Amino acid sequence: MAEKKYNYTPKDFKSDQEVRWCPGCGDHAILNAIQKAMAELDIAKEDYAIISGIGCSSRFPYYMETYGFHGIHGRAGAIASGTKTANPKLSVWQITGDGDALAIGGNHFIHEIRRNIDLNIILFNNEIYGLTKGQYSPTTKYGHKTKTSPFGTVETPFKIGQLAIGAMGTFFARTIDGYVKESVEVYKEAEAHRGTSLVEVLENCVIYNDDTHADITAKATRKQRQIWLKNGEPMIFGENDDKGLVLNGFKLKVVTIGENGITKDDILVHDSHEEDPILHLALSNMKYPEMPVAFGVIRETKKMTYDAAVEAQIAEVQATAKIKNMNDLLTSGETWTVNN
Amino acid sequence: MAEKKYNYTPKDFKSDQEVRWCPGCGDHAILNAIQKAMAELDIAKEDYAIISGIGCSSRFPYYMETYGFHGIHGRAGAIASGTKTANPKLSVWQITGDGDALAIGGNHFIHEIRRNIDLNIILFNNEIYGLTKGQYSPTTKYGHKTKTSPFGTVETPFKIGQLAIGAMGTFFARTIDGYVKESVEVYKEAEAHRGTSLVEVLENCVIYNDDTHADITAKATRKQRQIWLKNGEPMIFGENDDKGLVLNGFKLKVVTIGENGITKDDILVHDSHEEDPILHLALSNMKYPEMPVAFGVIRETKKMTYDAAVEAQIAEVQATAKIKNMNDLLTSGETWTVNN
Amino acid sequence: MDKKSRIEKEDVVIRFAGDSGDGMQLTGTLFSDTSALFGNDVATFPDYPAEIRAPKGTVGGVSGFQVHISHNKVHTPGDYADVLIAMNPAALKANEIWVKPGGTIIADIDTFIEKNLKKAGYKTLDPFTEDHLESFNVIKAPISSLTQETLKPTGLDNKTILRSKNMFALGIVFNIYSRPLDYAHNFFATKFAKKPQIVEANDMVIKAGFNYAENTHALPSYRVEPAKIENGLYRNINGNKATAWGLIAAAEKANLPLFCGSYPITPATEILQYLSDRKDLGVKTFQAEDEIAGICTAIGASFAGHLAVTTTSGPGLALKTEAAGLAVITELPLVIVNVQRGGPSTGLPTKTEQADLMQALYARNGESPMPVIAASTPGNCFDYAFEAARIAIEHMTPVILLTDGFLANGTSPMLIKNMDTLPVITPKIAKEGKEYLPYKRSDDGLMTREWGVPGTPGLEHRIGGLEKMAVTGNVSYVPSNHQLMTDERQAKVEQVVAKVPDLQIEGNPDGGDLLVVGWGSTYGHLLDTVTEMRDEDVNVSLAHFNYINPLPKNVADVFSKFKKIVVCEINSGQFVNYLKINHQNFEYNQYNKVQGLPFTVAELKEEFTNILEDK
Amino acid sequence: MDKKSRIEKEDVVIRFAGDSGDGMQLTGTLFSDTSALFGNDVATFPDYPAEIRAPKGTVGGVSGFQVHISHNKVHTPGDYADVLIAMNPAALKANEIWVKPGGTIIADIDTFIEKNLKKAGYKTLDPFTEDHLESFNVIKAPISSLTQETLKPTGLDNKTILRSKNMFALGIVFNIYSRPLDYAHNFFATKFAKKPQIVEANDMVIKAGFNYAENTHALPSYRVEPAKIENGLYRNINGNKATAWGLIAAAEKANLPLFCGSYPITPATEILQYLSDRKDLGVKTFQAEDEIAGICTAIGASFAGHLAVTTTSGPGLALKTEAAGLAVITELPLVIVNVQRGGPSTGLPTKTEQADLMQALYARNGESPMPVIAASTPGNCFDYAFEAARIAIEHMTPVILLTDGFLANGTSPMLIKNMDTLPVITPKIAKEGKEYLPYKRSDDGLMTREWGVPGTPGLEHRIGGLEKMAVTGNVSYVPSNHQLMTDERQAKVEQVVAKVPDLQIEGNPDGGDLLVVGWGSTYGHLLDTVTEMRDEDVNVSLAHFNYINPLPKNVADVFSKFKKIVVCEINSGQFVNYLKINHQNFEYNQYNKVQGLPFTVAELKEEFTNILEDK
Ligand SMILES: Cc1ncc(C[n+]2csc(CCOP(=O)(O)OP(=O)(O)O)c2C)c(N)n1
Ligand SMILES: Cc1ncc(C[n+]2csc(CCOP(=O)(O)OP(=O)(O)O)c2C)c(N)n1
Ligand code: SF4
Ligand code: SF4
Ligand SMILES: [Mg+2]
Ligand SMILES: [Mg+2]
Repeated sequence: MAEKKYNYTPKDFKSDQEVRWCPGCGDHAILNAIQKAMAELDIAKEDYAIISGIGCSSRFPYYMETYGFHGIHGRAGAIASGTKTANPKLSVWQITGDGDALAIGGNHFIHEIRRNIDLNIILFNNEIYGLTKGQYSPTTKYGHKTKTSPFGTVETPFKIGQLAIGAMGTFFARTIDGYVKESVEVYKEAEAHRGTSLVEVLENCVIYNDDTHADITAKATRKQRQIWLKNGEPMIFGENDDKGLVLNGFKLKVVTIGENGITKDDILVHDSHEEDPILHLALSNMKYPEMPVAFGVIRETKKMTYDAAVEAQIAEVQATAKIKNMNDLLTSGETWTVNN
Repeated sequence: MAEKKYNYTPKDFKSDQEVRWCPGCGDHAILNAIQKAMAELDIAKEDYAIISGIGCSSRFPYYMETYGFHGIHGRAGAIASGTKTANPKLSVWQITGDGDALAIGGNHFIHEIRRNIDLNIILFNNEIYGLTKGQYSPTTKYGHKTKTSPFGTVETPFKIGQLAIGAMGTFFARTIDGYVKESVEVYKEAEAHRGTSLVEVLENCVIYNDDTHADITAKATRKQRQIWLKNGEPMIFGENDDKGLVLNGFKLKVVTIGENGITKDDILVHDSHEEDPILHLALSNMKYPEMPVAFGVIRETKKMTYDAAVEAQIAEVQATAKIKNMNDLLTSGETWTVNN
Repeated sequence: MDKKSRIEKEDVVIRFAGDSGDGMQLTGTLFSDTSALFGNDVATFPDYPAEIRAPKGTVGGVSGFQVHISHNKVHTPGDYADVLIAMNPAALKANEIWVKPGGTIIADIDTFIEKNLKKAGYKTLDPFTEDHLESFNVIKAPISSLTQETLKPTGLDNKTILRSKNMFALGIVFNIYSRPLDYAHNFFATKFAKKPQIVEANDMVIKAGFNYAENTHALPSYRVEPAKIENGLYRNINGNKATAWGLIAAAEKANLPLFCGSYPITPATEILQYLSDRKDLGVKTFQAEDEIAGICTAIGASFAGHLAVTTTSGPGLALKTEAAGLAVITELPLVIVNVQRGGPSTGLPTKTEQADLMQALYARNGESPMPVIAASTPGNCFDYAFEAARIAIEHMTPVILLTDGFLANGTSPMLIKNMDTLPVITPKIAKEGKEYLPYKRSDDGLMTREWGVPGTPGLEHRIGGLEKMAVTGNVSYVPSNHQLMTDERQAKVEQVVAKVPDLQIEGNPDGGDLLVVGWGSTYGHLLDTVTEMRDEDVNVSLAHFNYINPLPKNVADVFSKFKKIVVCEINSGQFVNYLKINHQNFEYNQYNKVQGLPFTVAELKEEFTNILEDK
Repeated sequence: MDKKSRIEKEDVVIRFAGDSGDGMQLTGTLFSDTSALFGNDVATFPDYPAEIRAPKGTVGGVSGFQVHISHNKVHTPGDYADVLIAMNPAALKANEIWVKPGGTIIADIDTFIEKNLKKAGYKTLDPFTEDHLESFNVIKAPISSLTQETLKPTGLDNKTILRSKNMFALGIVFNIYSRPLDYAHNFFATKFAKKPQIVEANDMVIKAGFNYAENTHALPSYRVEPAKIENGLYRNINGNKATAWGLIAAAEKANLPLFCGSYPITPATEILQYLSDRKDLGVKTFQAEDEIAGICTAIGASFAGHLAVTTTSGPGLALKTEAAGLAVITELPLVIVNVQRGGPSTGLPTKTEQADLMQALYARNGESPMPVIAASTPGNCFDYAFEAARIAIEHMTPVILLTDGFLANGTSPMLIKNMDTLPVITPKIAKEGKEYLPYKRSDDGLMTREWGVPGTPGLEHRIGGLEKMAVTGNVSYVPSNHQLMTDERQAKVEQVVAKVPDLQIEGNPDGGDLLVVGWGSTYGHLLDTVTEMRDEDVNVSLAHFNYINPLPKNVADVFSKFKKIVVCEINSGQFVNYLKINHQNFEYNQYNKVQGLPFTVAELKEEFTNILEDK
């Protein structure tokens, strides 16, 4: 591995602003993990632009000693798209919540993904509107009682991975707020991917939606309920690494290695680079208790990014263009001289 | 079959307003087909509300002798959601274009589908902004030259079915403007479905994007390039009805009946009611020339609709509620009397 | 209770302040509800940080709740507090400037340790000396330790115990103002019906606080006599709830179902919440994906024949303006509630401001007139929400109702009117069987079109955002028709004036030296100031506006009776500009403040005195 | 060509009208470009239906294109036409009222058959008698049949042949005004380089039309002498292209890359299109998913250090107002171009109007001031787009540039300035190595903050929509800071006035009986009216505004010199209201028109005469 250019520590990415999230909020751990990831990534500090919308999660940029933009509610994706398209040299991170990205920001979300702009979207999914004190969001579980659904919601929530794939996504990963070590790897892979990298972080809002992910995230049962996918490796999980996934027609099925003659070789090997989104959709949709929930990088496919394509097209046109400046343009085509 | 209550003819659904689309525009045929479908459906004329945004396609309500609302650009979905939630007895049709629904209206589009509001969305997909005279839309083919992409677009288009499935869609169908007979059936099934029924109509804009679908829609080659799916029937197509679809691992494959020992029984039978969206996604994504393009009702699954759930919840609360009117509410809880 | 002499006081302002986690909002609410039940007139002003839980112990994390009680009518939560309860050093730091000279400060002295003092920004260990609080009546109460002491026998864990120290403070204040303890007891008994241990603990702590105060001669003791207000049944209500309920009342009186399409936003969110609670009354709430969908679903519901409402705050209103124009041209009834907050942009989301007036009046493309009205007390949010709905329905138009953070979160007692006493609202719904011309205007002078509701046989018709031909409603590009329709839409809004009550003068109806002009939530402060000054024989009166567009008929008449006019607003001068447009021929002084805070009577008095003395 | 005598005319207005499919826009453009190259001053006004192809043969489907040519300076496309070319009965029906008394009507008589006459709404078979057109010089030309005749030898199919009948009409007009045929020939030769047959056919038809006119003594013949305009190099340009190019020019002079985030909307779409064409100059265009993304991507690009622009029309501006407020509080440079059209709501999308002025000034939540300027001719859209960018960059603020449908689609010759003669624009970019305080204001009196561009080491900082602490830019809820920042944002915008030129009086600078006041695109009509009236010795002058916020310094000075003032606008009186706010002490008359059409000189003259005569 090449020598690193920068010797950052996570502290280099801490701003002087007081962190104002509730004690115990999952956002603290995500902040740590991203600061760690950035210290490990070899990118100059001044080349990061961290852009958010509005929400508890969206206060994130204030705590980072980088360029930061705390935007308006739902528009982080559009602002970030503009920043990255203007200057593709920047490493642009969009920090957003389930309300910010998927309710008011839904349109920018699907379009930035469709365009495959080279952004890292970190979506803090606490399944609630935190900042406005506890209304349901587009990811709140059906039937859940919140301040605006006193008798339970009657809305099907989005599945974030499914929506991203629906929007032609090239990168989807999932992680957990408090899983700092695993998260650091995921964030680094998100940055490495050229295109829109979407990371869903299961985040706990201790105040308004405590333990909404606890069934899945609890460390005690993680081995049974989580499967951490790695490209090129078999999809194995379980307390004793003895469970695996296999194909059963068009569906995925859990099997036990050692039972019914199943060996490790029968287990599906994760191919995050497969272009066809079908299997990635099936993986990202797996849900507890029938199946383990998938974590890590589920999809990562190569495609030209929008920002690079824009620059390439300009370069191509300019290579043969006759008009080099405004004087050329003004005097091009039909003109005439008045000489009284 | 029960006797019909209404004896409408398509003419009953024609308003007195002059139809102002370009001669040759695909919209004319869609208008005919919908008027036909409505004449066949047994719904009182006054119970239709046709709601559109802005675009050539969105002028549709003016030509219909029903209640109609020509909204603002992109907002047809939200207006229609309000109308239907307010009065679930109405048959609400949202008429929209690829720009109206998927560009500016993208957020309402994914959310109405997620909520599964009982609407019929007819999306006229001409892969262009017609009314504003020819700029690319979110469905325009990559690289296509338009007024705003003089050197070709650098944006991946949406696949409409994939986006709808991404948004938790319960109904997706595809048809072709000029295929009136087939379209009538599709529209009737869309109306019959309880939930958000999305119909993508391949529409030809003769002026700004002529023949964009011609490869697929031409009647001469339809047998080879189109597969019309019917629930419960094998997926067969081809000039001599001798081609079929089979599963090949996680992928679909075209086979020839009679070759390599393949019989009709080997061909996949279409199950539009399957809840798992995986196969429907594969079907809706099939593209010419590798595969035939799927038409008809690709997905139709049962789920509670939002509008019905809202009414049910109100009924449930009211059944045991102590507060029956405003006087009850005003005098409930802590009050006190001043009696000077 | 009769050990000490009671000072009879007309008016008391109490401010509870502590960390966001200290439960100050609950403490204040319990005190104000108890006082209201006791018969006082009450106004409250919660003042909490934008963060859900700002960092413990810092000034940024302080949450405050001010209560004003009186046996007279109360119009404001009060400028300055008679008593401040400071649960920690940060609460003292943030609030010491809000205590009246000579007022009482009760501090939980257990929390005044070095770490906390530093966090609060004090430089020494003696904040009282450091900040020159000698002139105040400072009571250093060991609230935390006494709470711990009190609950030790219960065996509760320390965290739970400390969580109830606010009840100790409440007990102290109950004692000072001779309040009964039963309301608070009942509250906990209901809330923790299944946890009798908690109920008992709270009772114990409140009583301990009460007793501590009783036993401590350092404490003053007041009794505020029940207020001399109009006879009738009352309830305490905040502006957001009053708004929600006013809308439901209007729907009932119009015999229409109520639909609210909305997206949460501070400080308007609660209106949506209060409406969501009312499934029992058949209210349909649609929590939309964004503000645009909020208003558009409401427009769709209005098309379907419902009383449709959308609720929001400044940035949300900005997002709704395109669709608001659609409601204007389709001439559908719609109530748009805008709870103003500090701007521009995200601005100061939890603070109050009146800076969306121009936005409400003019923020639409094209010539797009719309009635605008404003509530002026938490309680009358009910009346003006009702009135907004009445205008929308009877005049077939979208209407903007302006309230603000100060009204939304503040409370005042509301006289409960029996629904029979409220006016009936008559929707202009087209009937089956007659020819229906969607844009034919009524001949009752109001120029309204009829509402043709989907589902009604024979009224099938099309509406939309393109210019409409008069009468038929068909799309029309005819130039003279565009002029006609533009003029008619304007005239229709002007007709709303028919039922707009005349502008009232509070003070001297015959005129005088100075007319104070205000609108919306500044009413209480302006009235108190004018009343105080009149008591001092200054010839000043108040004309307060609730109807903004159209303005009442008699404005020029009222204005012309006064030598000077001063327009006071919590913005940089929006209403005064609007008055210049509509009543150009008067000279206006103005007093403006943009600090995220309401006026104070003191500053207003000073300003008015200056104007009268031509300074 | 010398067979007939030529009438020397100062001024001619020609109107081409036909079905949408008849190619009238092309015909008109070819005529106006030929005339411009010939040395005339030219102004054009396309007038097409909202539908892409409205039903053939109906009045709703008529597409018109008016050209005004003169050897003097031309300020308007003219009120009424000297010559009308009517390709079918509907074109006649729609346009007969626009022909000057005694003017010439050239009708393609082949199309005047029963079916078409009925479709056009005529009741008889003789429209000329039916509509009393006897006083006109009506020329019934068999244009269709002669075109068919001409092209018969080519073997082209009939549909293709008939498609070129507009060229026959063009040939007729070329003859009347003695235009050379080579420009049109070159145009087709380039366009159909690979289809020589088509080029030849067009040539044949134009010549046939030319000859038909030559041989028909019924036709008048005019020659318009080249205009006496300023020496220099010229090109014909419409307002949208001029706007686009002005922005590119500003980017070049500021040495910044140009970024445009936009969503198509009539009549602004072309600006985005013209910018998309300019990849050669490195322009980045982002066709966004909606208007909100349009402005937000632009804000993101501005954050990244680009000259950022967003372009739209009324309803689109309504959608951008929330984000516009973000640009205000973050104090980032941004140009918002709003091409006004008829409202409210979708309104009359292809028609012109000036009714977004209040929207531009006030449509944001909170106190959110922003400079607003307006172009007044198609050509000076270049200058004001440049100026908008200059203000945005030098004053670190979003700026709104107002144009409208009339300017956007109309053309006028533009004197081409060498780029060296344009002022350099100096962005206030913070430098590496110095301490960077994002909200420290400049000490050059302009109160700007410095632009800290991502990618620059050491300037890392955070901005956003919450209120900012002065100097540091940290989030602040401090009340007095909110007042300070509110005042500073206002003061910063007021500082723009430093470089705003004084308001000019066209007419008598010393004053007079009547001052006509206008803003934006009404300039040409107002100037022509004032000039004509002055020629008739009426003491009237014009003061036309391009700078709206802030207003020029000398407004009161100018206004006070005149006995009367009349403010003329294509809306219901928005600028006059704004003047009342800012210059309350003048009495204003007003003349307003909301018909989707520009003023006519005739109506203005009548109105001004009435005001002068106190009618
Ligand atoms: C235009 C606008 N609408 C609404 C709001 C109010 N608002 C602020 S944050 C938020 C939701 C936040 O939810 P999410 O994005 O999930 O963030 P969280 O607080 O849960 O991290 C809402 C509704 C706003 N600030 N601006
Ligand atoms: C708020 C707003 N933005 C933009 C427009 C301009 N506009 C009208 S229709 C349209 C696109 C239409 O495309 P599509 O929905 O595909 O309809 P089509 O004309 O192709 O049927 C646009 C951009 C508008 N009317 N309103
Ligand atoms: S409210 Fe929830 S999401 Fe917001 S800071 Fe507190 S714990 Fe975190
Ligand atoms: S422009 Fe295209 S979509 Fe629009 S009416 Fe014409 S053919 Fe149809
Ligand atoms: Mg959230
Ligand atoms: Mg389209």
